[in-house]
Parts: sequence; C-alpha cells; structure tokens
Amino acid sequence: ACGAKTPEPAKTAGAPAATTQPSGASGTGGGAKEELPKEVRIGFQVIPNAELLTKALGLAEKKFPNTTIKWVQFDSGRDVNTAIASGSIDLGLAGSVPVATGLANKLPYQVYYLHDIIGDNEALAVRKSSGVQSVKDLKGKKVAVPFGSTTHFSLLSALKNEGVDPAGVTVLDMQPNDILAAWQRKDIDGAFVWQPTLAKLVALDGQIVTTAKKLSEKGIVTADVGIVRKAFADQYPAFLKQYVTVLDDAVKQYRSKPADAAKALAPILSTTEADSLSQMNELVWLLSSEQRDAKYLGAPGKIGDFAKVLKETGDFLVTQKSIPAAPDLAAFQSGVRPDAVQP
Amino acid sequence: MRSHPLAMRALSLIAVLCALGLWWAAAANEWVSALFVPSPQQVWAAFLDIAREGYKGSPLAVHVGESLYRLGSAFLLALVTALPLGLLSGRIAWIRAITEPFIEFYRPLPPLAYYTLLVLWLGIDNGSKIALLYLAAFAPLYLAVVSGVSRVSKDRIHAAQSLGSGRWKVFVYVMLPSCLPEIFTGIRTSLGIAYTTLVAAEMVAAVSGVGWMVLDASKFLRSDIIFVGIILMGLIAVAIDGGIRWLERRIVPWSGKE
Amino acid sequence: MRSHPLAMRALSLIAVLCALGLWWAAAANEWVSALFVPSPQQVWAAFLDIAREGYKGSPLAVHVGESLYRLGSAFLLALVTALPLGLLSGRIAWIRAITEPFIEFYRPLPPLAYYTLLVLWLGIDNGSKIALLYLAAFAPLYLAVVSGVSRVSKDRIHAAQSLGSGRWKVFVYVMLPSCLPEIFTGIRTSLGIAYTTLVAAEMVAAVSGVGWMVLDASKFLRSDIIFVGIILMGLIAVAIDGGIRWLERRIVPWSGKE
Amino acid sequence: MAQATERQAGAEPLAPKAGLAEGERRAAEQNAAIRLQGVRLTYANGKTDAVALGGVDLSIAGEQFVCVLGPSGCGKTSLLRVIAGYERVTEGEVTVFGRKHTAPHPEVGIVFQQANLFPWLTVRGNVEFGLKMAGLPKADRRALAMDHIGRVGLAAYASLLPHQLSGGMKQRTAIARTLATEPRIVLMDEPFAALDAITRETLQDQLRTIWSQTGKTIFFITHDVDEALLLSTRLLVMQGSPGRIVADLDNPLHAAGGSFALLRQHKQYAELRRQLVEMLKS
Amino acid sequence: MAQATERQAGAEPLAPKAGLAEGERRAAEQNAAIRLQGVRLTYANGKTDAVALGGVDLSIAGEQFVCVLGPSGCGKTSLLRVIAGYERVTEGEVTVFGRKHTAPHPEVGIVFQQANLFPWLTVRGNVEFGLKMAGLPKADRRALAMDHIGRVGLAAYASLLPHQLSGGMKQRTAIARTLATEPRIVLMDEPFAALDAITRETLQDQLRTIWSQTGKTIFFITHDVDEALLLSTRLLVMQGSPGRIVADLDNPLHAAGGSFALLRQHKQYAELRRQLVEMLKS
Ligand SMILES: Nc1ncnc2c1ncn2[C@@H]1O[C@H](COP(=O)(O)OP(=O)(O)OP(=O)(O)O)[C@@H](O)[C@H]1O
Ligand SMILES: Nc1ncnc2c1ncn2[C@@H]1O[C@H](COP(=O)(O)OP(=O)(O)OP(=O)(O)O)[C@@H](O)[C@H]1O
Ligand SMILES: C[N+](C)(C)CC(=O)O
Ligand SMILES: [Mg+2]
Ligand SMILES: [Mg+2]
Repeated sequence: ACGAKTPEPAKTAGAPAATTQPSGASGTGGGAKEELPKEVRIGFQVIPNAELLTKALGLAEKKFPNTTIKWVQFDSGRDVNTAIASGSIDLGLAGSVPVATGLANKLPYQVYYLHDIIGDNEALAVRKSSGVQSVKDLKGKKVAVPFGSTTHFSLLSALKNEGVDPAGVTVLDMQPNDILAAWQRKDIDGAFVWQPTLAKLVALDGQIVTTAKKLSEKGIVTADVGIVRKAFADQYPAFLKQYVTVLDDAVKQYRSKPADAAKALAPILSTTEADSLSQMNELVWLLSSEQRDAKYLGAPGKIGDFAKVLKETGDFLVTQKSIPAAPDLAAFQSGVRPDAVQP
Repeated sequence: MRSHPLAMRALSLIAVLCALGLWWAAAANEWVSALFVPSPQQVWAAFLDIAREGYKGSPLAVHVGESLYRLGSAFLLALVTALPLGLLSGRIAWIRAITEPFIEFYRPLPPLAYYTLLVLWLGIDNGSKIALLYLAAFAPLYLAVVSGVSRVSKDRIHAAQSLGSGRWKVFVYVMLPSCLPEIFTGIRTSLGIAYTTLVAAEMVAAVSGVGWMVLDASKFLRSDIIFVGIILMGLIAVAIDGGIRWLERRIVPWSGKE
Repeated sequence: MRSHPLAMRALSLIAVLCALGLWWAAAANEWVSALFVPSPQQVWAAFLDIAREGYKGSPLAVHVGESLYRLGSAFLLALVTALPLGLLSGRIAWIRAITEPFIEFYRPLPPLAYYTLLVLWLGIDNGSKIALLYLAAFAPLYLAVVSGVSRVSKDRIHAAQSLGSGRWKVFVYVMLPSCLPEIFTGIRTSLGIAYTTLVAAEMVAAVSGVGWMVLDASKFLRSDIIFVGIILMGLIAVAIDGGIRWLERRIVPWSGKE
Repeated sequence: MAQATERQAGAEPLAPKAGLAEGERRAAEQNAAIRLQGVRLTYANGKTDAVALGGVDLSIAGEQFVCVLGPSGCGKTSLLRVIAGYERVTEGEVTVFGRKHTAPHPEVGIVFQQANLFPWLTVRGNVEFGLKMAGLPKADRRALAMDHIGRVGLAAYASLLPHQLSGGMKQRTAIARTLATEPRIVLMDEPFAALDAITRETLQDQLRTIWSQTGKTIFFITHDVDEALLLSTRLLVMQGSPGRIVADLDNPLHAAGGSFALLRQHKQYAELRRQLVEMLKS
Repeated sequence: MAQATERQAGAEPLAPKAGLAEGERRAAEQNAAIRLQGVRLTYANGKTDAVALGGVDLSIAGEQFVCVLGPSGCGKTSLLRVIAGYERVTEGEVTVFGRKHTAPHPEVGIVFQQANLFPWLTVRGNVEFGLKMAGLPKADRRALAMDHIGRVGLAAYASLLPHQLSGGMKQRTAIARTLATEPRIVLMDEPFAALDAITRETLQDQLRTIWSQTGKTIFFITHDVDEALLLSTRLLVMQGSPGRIVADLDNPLHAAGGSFALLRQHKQYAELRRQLVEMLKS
C-alpha cells in the first residue's frame, strides 16, 4: 500500500491530505487550519505501558470518532523501523536502541513521547550457583542477551561502567525463549532479559544482579519511545497533540485505578491480573507534563537530555561496530520533537 | 508394495498413539521441563479454551482461515507462474538461461534475510506476507517442473510432433501430463516449504494467523498454546498433503507403470 | 534442447549484468530508499571492508566457514539417514506406515516453532543448529526418495530378483541407481531448504556465520552488509548447486533416455 | 561414400503400382517424396564415435512401398529416424517433398520399434491424439479413431490404458494412431514384429490396401524377408559399420498376389530370397 | 476350467532329449519343474476385470523345451509372468521344483518381451549383474560375461549403455544377461522378435545347443510357428478371453535336424503347421 520512496505528506497511508477535515479542537500548532487525518496507523508493541492501555480501553477511538485508528502489532523495533520507513505506519513504538539506530540512519521520524522508562522489567539475572554477585563477577561467564535490544545496550553499558572488558565475557545472541531453554540446561550463567522470561529465570534458581532501573540512575537510560513519521507530524500537529492527551489519560487512569488497568491488560499479556499489575509497575509511566522536564524531551528550542541518551546509545552502537558512524548531538536533537508534550 | 492398505493405516495409527503415550509419560514424569513440553491434558484444555474463546481477539477459525488464505493465495500464484515458466524453461534453452540465474540465486536465500525488503515494497498488509510465501513456494515447484521436463523422453515429444502438435500443443498435451508425477512431488514439497515459512511470514505486523499465534504465545512462554498451534498446523498440513496424494492417485494412475 | 551451451551461458551473463545495471540505476536515481537498497558501490565497499576487517570479531572466512560447516554436517547427516529410510519406506509398507505420519507431521512445521525445544535438548552450541538444519534437509530428501522409489518400474525390480538379488541387493544395486535422478532433485531441493533455514539456525547463540551476520546487520539497518551477506549466500549456493548438477550429469547420463 | 549399390532390373510391371522402370524412377527422383544426399550420422559413444550412417544417398518417389532389410544394429532405425526428422544429420541433407526436413512433421507419420504410446491416454485417446491436433471436431475424431481401432482388432479394448495392454496390443495401437492421421509418408520400424502370424497377416493386408488406395509413400523396416517380398515395391538392404545401403532393387514379386502362399509359388521367389539372405549374411 | 486340451501322440523319440512318451511324462509330472493348478489371473481394468488366465492346469517336466503360440493379447505373457513369480495368481497354485512359487527366484531366468535392461549399466554391466549377485569374483564374472556377450554378437559393443543400442542389440543383451546366470528354468517372451533372420538363426542354434547340453527347462513364447516347430519338444497353443491352453502337443519335428530347410522337408511339417495355424485362427 506504500511507495518505495520516503513517503511524501500526500502519500500518508490511506489518508490523502485532500480529504482531511477540520477539527474542533484548538491547538498551538501555529497553522490557520487544524486538520485531522481520516486514518491513522499506529504501530504498537505488547509492552505494559500507556499506549497498550489506550488501545485496550479504546480511548483513541473515543477521542477521534471521525478518524479510523488502525492498530498494527510489532514484535521488534527493527520491524517498526522498516514499517515507518516504508510509510506503512504513521506512529510507532520502539526501544531507544532501535530508535537511535534509526535516527543514526536518518530515518524520517521523530520522538514525540516517552511511553515508558524501562525499569525493573529488564534485569540481569544470574544463576545462584554461578557465584556472580555483581557485574564485575561476570568475567569469564556466559551471558545471553537478544542482540540489538535495549537489554543488549544495558548489559554492555553496565560492563563498561564497571570497567569490565567485554572481551572477557562471552556474550551470546539469543531470543528470550531460547534463553530460558539454555538456562534450564545450565548452558549459560546469566542473561539480561525482560518479562515474562525474567521471572521464570528468577524462579529457576536465579537472582537479579542489576536492573535497567538501577542503571538508569547511573545515566544508562533505556526507554520505549513513541515515534512519528516527520511528514505526518508536520501535516497533523493537532492530531499528535490530541493523541498525547489520550496517552496522558491512560497514564492517569493507571495511576488512579491500577487494578482496572491491570485487568484490561492481562489478556493481552497472556497472564493473570496480579502479574499484569506487577509488570506494569516495573515500568516508569510518565505524563507529558513530566516529559517536558529537561531530563527527558524538554521543549522546542531547548531539547531535553533524552537526545543525549540517544546520542550515547548511538555512540555505543558505533563502538559495537553495529553502525558505521553516529551523527552529532544536533542530529539527535532534531530527532526529538517535544511539541506534542507542551501544554 | 503388496500391502494391505487397511493394516498399514492401523499401523500408522498405532505408531501415532505410541508417540502420544510417550508424550504423556514424558509430561507425567517430568522427563522434560513442563515449561517447554506441557502435558497432553494441558494442551487439550488450551485447545478447548481457544476453540471456545478465540485467541487475542479473533476466533480460532479466523486464525486458521487467515493463514490458509495467505498460504492458498501464495500457492495458487506459485502454481500459475511456476508451472508455465518451468515447462518453458525446461524446453526452451534461452528462457531457462535468462530465468534460472535469478531463481537459483534467490532460492536459497533465507526469507528472514529479505523479508524486510518485501515489507518495504509491499507494505505490512497481506501483500508482503503472501509475497514471502509465494517466493518460498515458487522455487521448488519450478525446479521440479524443469527437472520433470528434462526427463521426458525426447521420442515422446517427437511422436507428438509427428502427430501434428505444434510447440504449444506439445506443452499442454504432452509435457504437462508427462511431468505430472514430478509436478505432484513439486507441489508437495513446495506447499511444505511455504508452510514452514508461515511463521516467518506472520512475524511482521500480524495479529492473526496460526503462525502468529504460535509466535505470540512463545513470547509469553505459553507452551500449551504453542503446542496447540503446532499440532493444528501439523494436522492441517497432513490433511492438505493427503488431499494432494489422493488427487495424484486419481490423476496419475499410470505413474510407475510406464 | 538443441542449444548452444556457450551462447546460453552468455545469455545468462547478460541477464545478470542487466539486473546489476538496473540495480545501479535504481540506486543512482533513488527509485528506492538508499536505506534499504544500497548502491552496488556501497555494497562493494562494505564487502571489501568485511573482507579486510571481518565482521564483529571474526574474519569473513570464518563466518562463511562456520555456516558451511553447519550446513555440510547437517546435509551429510540428512543424506545418510534420508536415503536409506526413503528407500526402505518406498519399498516396505510397514516401515513407511510407521515413519511417514511423523515426517508428514513435522515436515511443514516452521523451524522457528520448534527451535526452542532443540535448544532445550541439544544446548546452544552447534548441536541444535545442525539439528535444525538437519530436520529441514531431511524431509524433502526423504520425500523425493520415496517418490522416486514408488516410480521405479516393478518389472525392473522383478528382473533384478530373477537375477538373484535379495532384498538388500535390490536396494543397493537397483533402487538406488534407479532413483538417482529423483535423488538429485531431492538433494538440490533439500540443500536449498537447509540453506534457507540457515538464518533461523544462526539466530540462537551464534556470533558467527553468514546467516547471523545478515540477521545482526538487519537489526541495525546495515543494508549494505545485509546485501553483502545475501549475495555471498546466493553465490555460494549457486556454486554448490552447480557442483551438484555437474555431478548429476556425470553420474546419471542416461536420465531422460530410458 | 563407398556405397556398393547393386541395381537389378525390375520385373515387368504387373500392376499399376508395381516397381517403376529405371527411366520412370529417374523422373520421379526430380520431385521425390523423400530424398537423402550424402547423409552421415554419428553418435558420440564415449571415446569412439559410432557411425550409424556413413554417407547415404537415397531417393524415394511418392507411392513407393520401400522395405528395408539388414542385420541387427546396421542402422535401419537410424535411417528411419533421420527421415522422420528425429535426428540431426552430421553431414548431408534430407528433403521431404522438396522441402528441407530437420524436424518431425505431421506429413511424415511414424510407428516406432517400441510402441511409445502416451501412458496417460487410453487406446482411444492415443489414436485420437493426432486427430485432435489436426483440429477435428470431437464426434468425427471419435468415429474415425474407433474405425481405426476396429481395424487393428482392439475395439473391445478402446478404454484401456497402455500399461493394461499386451505387447502386441500396444504395437497395434501405435499403428492405428499413426494411420488415423493419414500422413502422406508412413515410416514403420518393425511394426509387426510383436504380432502373431494371423494378426500380422490381417494387418499386412490392410497396409497393402491402404497403400494401393491412397498412394502413400511407405518406408517399412522389417527383418522378415518374406514380409519384405510380399509388401514392397522396392527393397533396400543395409549393412552396418558404417551403416550403408548395399542393395537397392525393385521387387518383381510385388504383384504376385498378396498372400504368402501365392508368393512362394512365384517363379522368382526362391532365387530372390536366396539372394537377399546372402546379402544379409555378408 | 473348460479346457479343450488336445493331445497328440508324440513321434518316436529320435534323440535323447526329444518328446517324452505319455507314460514317462506322467512320471515326470510327479516332480515336474513347473506345475500350475487351476491358475486364474484377473487384472482390475476399471469397471470390468480382464480375465487374463481362466483356470490353467499345466505341468512341465525338467528338460522340456516348451513353445507357446497364441494370438496377440491371449495371455501368453501373463502365463509367463505367473510362472516367473511376477504376478500373484487370483486363484490356484504355482509350484517350481515342488516348492510353492510366489516371487521371482534366480533359478527361474526370464527374458522380457521388451528388453528391460538396467539403463545405468553398460552391456557388460548388465550381463555381469546376475553373476555379481551370485557372488562370482570379478575376474570370473568378467570373463563369463564377455563370453556370453560374444555369443550374441555384441563383443564390440560391451561398453555401450542401453540407450546407445539398437532394438535388436538390447534384446540380445537381455538374452545374454539371463543365460549368463545359468538358471535351471528359462522363460523367454518372444526373445527373437526384434532380430533379423540371420542373427535369429544363430541364436536359435545356440539356444538349442545350450538346452541339449545343460538340460534346462525352457518356456518360450513366440508367434513364429516355424520357430516353435524348430525348437520345441512340446507345443502349447493358447486362446484368449479368458486366456487358456487350447492345445498341448508333443512336437514330432523336434529332432528333424535343426535348420528350417531340414524342417520343411519333414513329412509331418506341412500338416502340423496347417493344424497349428488353424488352431490359432479359431
Ligand atoms: N497390467 C495389466 N493390467 C490390466 N490388464 C492387463 C495387464 N496386462 C495384460 N492385461 C490384459 O491381459 C490380457 C492378456 O495379456 P498378455 O500380455 O498376457 O497377452 P499376450 O498373449 O502376451 O499378447 P502379445 O502377444 O500381444 O504380447 C490382455 O487382454 C491385456 O489387455
Ligand atoms: N542413441 C544412440 N547413441 C549412441 N549410439 C547409438 C544410438 N542409437 C543407435 N546407436 C548405434 O547406432 C548403430 C545403429 O543402430 P540402429 O538402431 O540404427 O540399428 P538397427 O538397424 O535399427 O538395428 P535393430 O534391427 O537391432 O533395431 C548401432 O551400432 C547402435 O549401437
Ligand atoms: C525489549 N523491548 C521490546 C522492550 C525493547 C526492544 O526490543 O529493544
Ligand atoms: Mg532398429
Ligand atoms: Mg506378450
């Protein structure tokens, strides 16, 4: 349904600009007319955050009765990158690592929202019997991690932070399922992985050494990030802004009635309500008002530190030879679009 | 060859029952971790649940239907392209010279390696999924047809020409029936391969399909659902394959008796 | 059929050059996003770089060697098991009755659906990777052999028996050579399929192999490296396939002339 | 091209279609039905090449019934295949009705040494095949096919598949298949070899009738000297290594009457037969 | 089992192996080489079944040379296949040397109507095949094979593959292949049909010699009445629908001398031939 080239505004998936309609909402977007698209395609992932709750509760559909919302599920940031580059989706969600990769490769999108800051749901678990107590003890051990994911970044950053030579650790590329299987066989000593696999590892003679939350306190931040196709954002600033208010509503609902939120997400997460709640709690959900902070997205003209996080992630990827080069900070700063989180 | 079809059916059944028994025993005695190999009872319960409630928003029939639709369209497309192209390539050297390098080249490429490009060109809807399955199904079918054609005795073609068949009639009335046994083998292989590509095809931007179901369940370590999906896929495949073999027996009764 | 092999070679070459030209033009004119389809120059540069520096810790030769080793072991294993089992199944009804349900069942299953079980049983080293490739290669070969056997004329077997061949000698001296053309088709299909499974196989706990290289590069949008990997895999596959076809022509010169 | 062609003057023409006099033959050669000039055919048999035909010159006028005799492996089938357009000659040229001939053509019908039927078609399907190719409407082709099937005595077996037939029945189907399309030239490679004496006689009779009524050119390989003497207007004898025509003679017995009994009573029979057998031996 | 078996008293035995007298034959039947009792064979041909053999009783003593005549499609090949163990009888029983016989056995050699060679083996490879199966050492089997290949006149072609042979050469290879293993019973289905008269005579001679020297049982299908009269000690005539033996007679001409010329001079020749042809016609 999409052109092979970088999409132009008029080629927005299924929504020609000519057929847009005026919206009643007021905005600060700066244009004389405020338009809403006829159709929006949102790429989401099954991560217990505000966007998933928005989808589960149908909040966006309520907010935009005249817009068709198409939810498209993805399993990895890599596919979101591809989809957004092919113009197949307008909004997407990906980890900070794939997003840094995308921006370093000049994919035409921008970060408009932080769906969650990764907290205790991603952690480094080691087998109790391995004798590993801290990151330093990993020397000479086998640790598994899905390459290219947020945990890959977290693990290697943690090693660097503790001054451990990554060459002294055997880092294996595995998907969570296979990590669990290898763990059972005692083929690996540790793994940096997310839920629900993490809980299984801990249950099977595992212990947590460090978590993404602890790392984030040391400046090694990972997050699940909302991205928007630049052309789409330029054309429909009002939609973006209103969608952020919807996401905020979801955050508020979660904060006020966590049990209801957990109940709504449990079937999507294929788990129980209690477990769903604890998974939600492991992530840090932020309101747009909080994201305006200089620590995160900041404001137009005064981009927040999240651009630095992306830049550091990009630099890290360069050291990993995953990407040939990372652009300078300014490039990452222009990849952040704090407009929508402004009041 | 001198066998009693019924007795053989029974033997197959016994073998399958034995395997089920083994599975049951393995699960009951925890020979393998229950995390990965659920008990037959669990799988049955999961099946009943999915059959009743559906899986993540769609009834089971929709998942199966979606997968079969993708598979079916891709396979039909492969059939109507690989068959004529294979027949032509087998017979006309220059067509083969032009097509074969590309087919030989893409054929062994892992779908995972080029799926991204397909998504880029065809988007995230059924288009790219069907294209992936199509590419998987095309090559083995083409290969089988070409190899079938090259094994048709030249004198049979000569005979047809002597009886007045022009180039095209030779294809339709002689090559095609002569290659039918090979074509059937090709169809079976090709469907099998397309089938194995199903999970990969439903990996990107899908929320339906049996392949997606298995994939999604595996993310949440729901091995009972994984098993339901796998068994379902296996049974459907066996049914399809059985149908094709039945067709083969009906259409090519002379096979092996020439 | 009456073709000039050299002219056909040239034609193939021209076709490939045309395709290369098209690619170059597409990249130069940005018909497709450069992000996903790099220019031939970029790919060449990436190739030179990898050839000189290696990719993520291992020289290119090691990546290729590792992949070929896994592929080769798996294929050899498939050959020495599928061949006898296929011959036996084709001829002895009860063996077929017992084996076929399982093969028919697992054959269409996507490797991604059961890879975790293999890891569980065989660990994260080459064992599970080779097993995955083996399973992929086994089924099509087995199927081809069975279908070949069932197409051997009964009177040929009778003739051998009349000349004193016992059951086993019939296999070795009659069934095997009779099925050689089918076996070769099977080998080609089977190697092709194993090859397409390579990326999946190198998805787990690998830090080497061409498949892994492509997979890893795809995570970071390194389309130049993806292309290097794909082209490399394609070329190696074409070379292997060419070798097998050469062998076939040498070993089965009577094919199509019976 | 050392070709020991031995020509004998034919007997007086006893029937309109009997052997042509030398002069008439030359005239016929001008627009011969089949004409071979310096035809060589070699097969690449591993290291040494087999010279199946070593420079054959041959001209067959329309309405001739040519029988070819020769020891096994001498190149009879190879010659027939060259005429049929199945083999590309290594050297020389083949023309059919004046046109250069390099590929099979429906004007040149062929009955193989081994029946070579289409295994997926019934007897009727096989016989109908050529008619279908010619575009005959269904009803007509069915009637015509059944007629030809009846003539070879297979009416009761029309719906059987080739693998359900006996050797002779296959061969008869092949004969019906070729004759049904009424080609102007019919090439037959030991067509009656697999048949019992009675069936054989019936079919010989029919072939003679067809030939005399339609004026086809028939090129007929046989190893049965009597059969050759009974049917042919002209006899070719071949020898192998390399394959060549060593004798080319008119058949004076052609008009002897049409049965073996009458044939054997002919005054020239014994002598001619002895000569032929002699030639085959050498 | 309405079997119109017609028995004629054999001529006086002129040579040790010639036709057995009635009494002797009965004795021989006690431990016959081949014995069929009430054998029926039906093929499932779509809707109606073809009764290829409708209740055949037959007993062949060792050292008999049996020739089978019958019109095309009457069931000759079917009978041979049953004796070879290639077809399972629908009813009745086959015994060979007193043992029940249901599968091919190396004691029962067979030459097919169509050569049925192994296409991947050369002429020599094909002829060596049976010897290899019997476990003969390489040198011996090569020598033996070359000997048999020479006898059928193919010494110069030993290293060709079947598809490089002419029709008659294939057939000769098949004959050599079967005779090389020296089976006690040899079944031959029109083995000489594809051969020219000269080659044919040579091979007929050889077969007679082999038979008289080794005392094999030979079961030989042919449609050539003269050939049958020349070779056999016993003649069977079959008719079809359903396939059955309509005549079973000793051949008084067997010892006539071993050439067609001598054969035709025998006083009983003309009468016997006429009788046989008559039987074939009905
Ligand atoms: N495989 C088969 N399936 C069905 N019917 C068959 C099969 N083989 C033979 N028949 C039928 O059985 C009958 C006898 O066939 P058989 O081959 O024994 O004849 P035959 O006497 O050898 O004839 P010929 O001299 O032509 O070889 C024929 O009517 C034929 O149609
Ligand atoms: N396809 C082939 N490849 C190689 N050699 C061949 C091929 N066909 C025939 N020959 C050789 O050519 C020679 C002539 O064969 P051809 O078939 O013409 O003989 P023929 O006269 O028809 O013999 P027959 O009476 O036995 O059928 C033989 O020596 C044979 O070995
Ligand atoms: C593991 N997450 C899905 C949360 C992010 C990623 O794929 O990197
Ligand atoms: Mg011939
Ligand atoms: Mg027969």
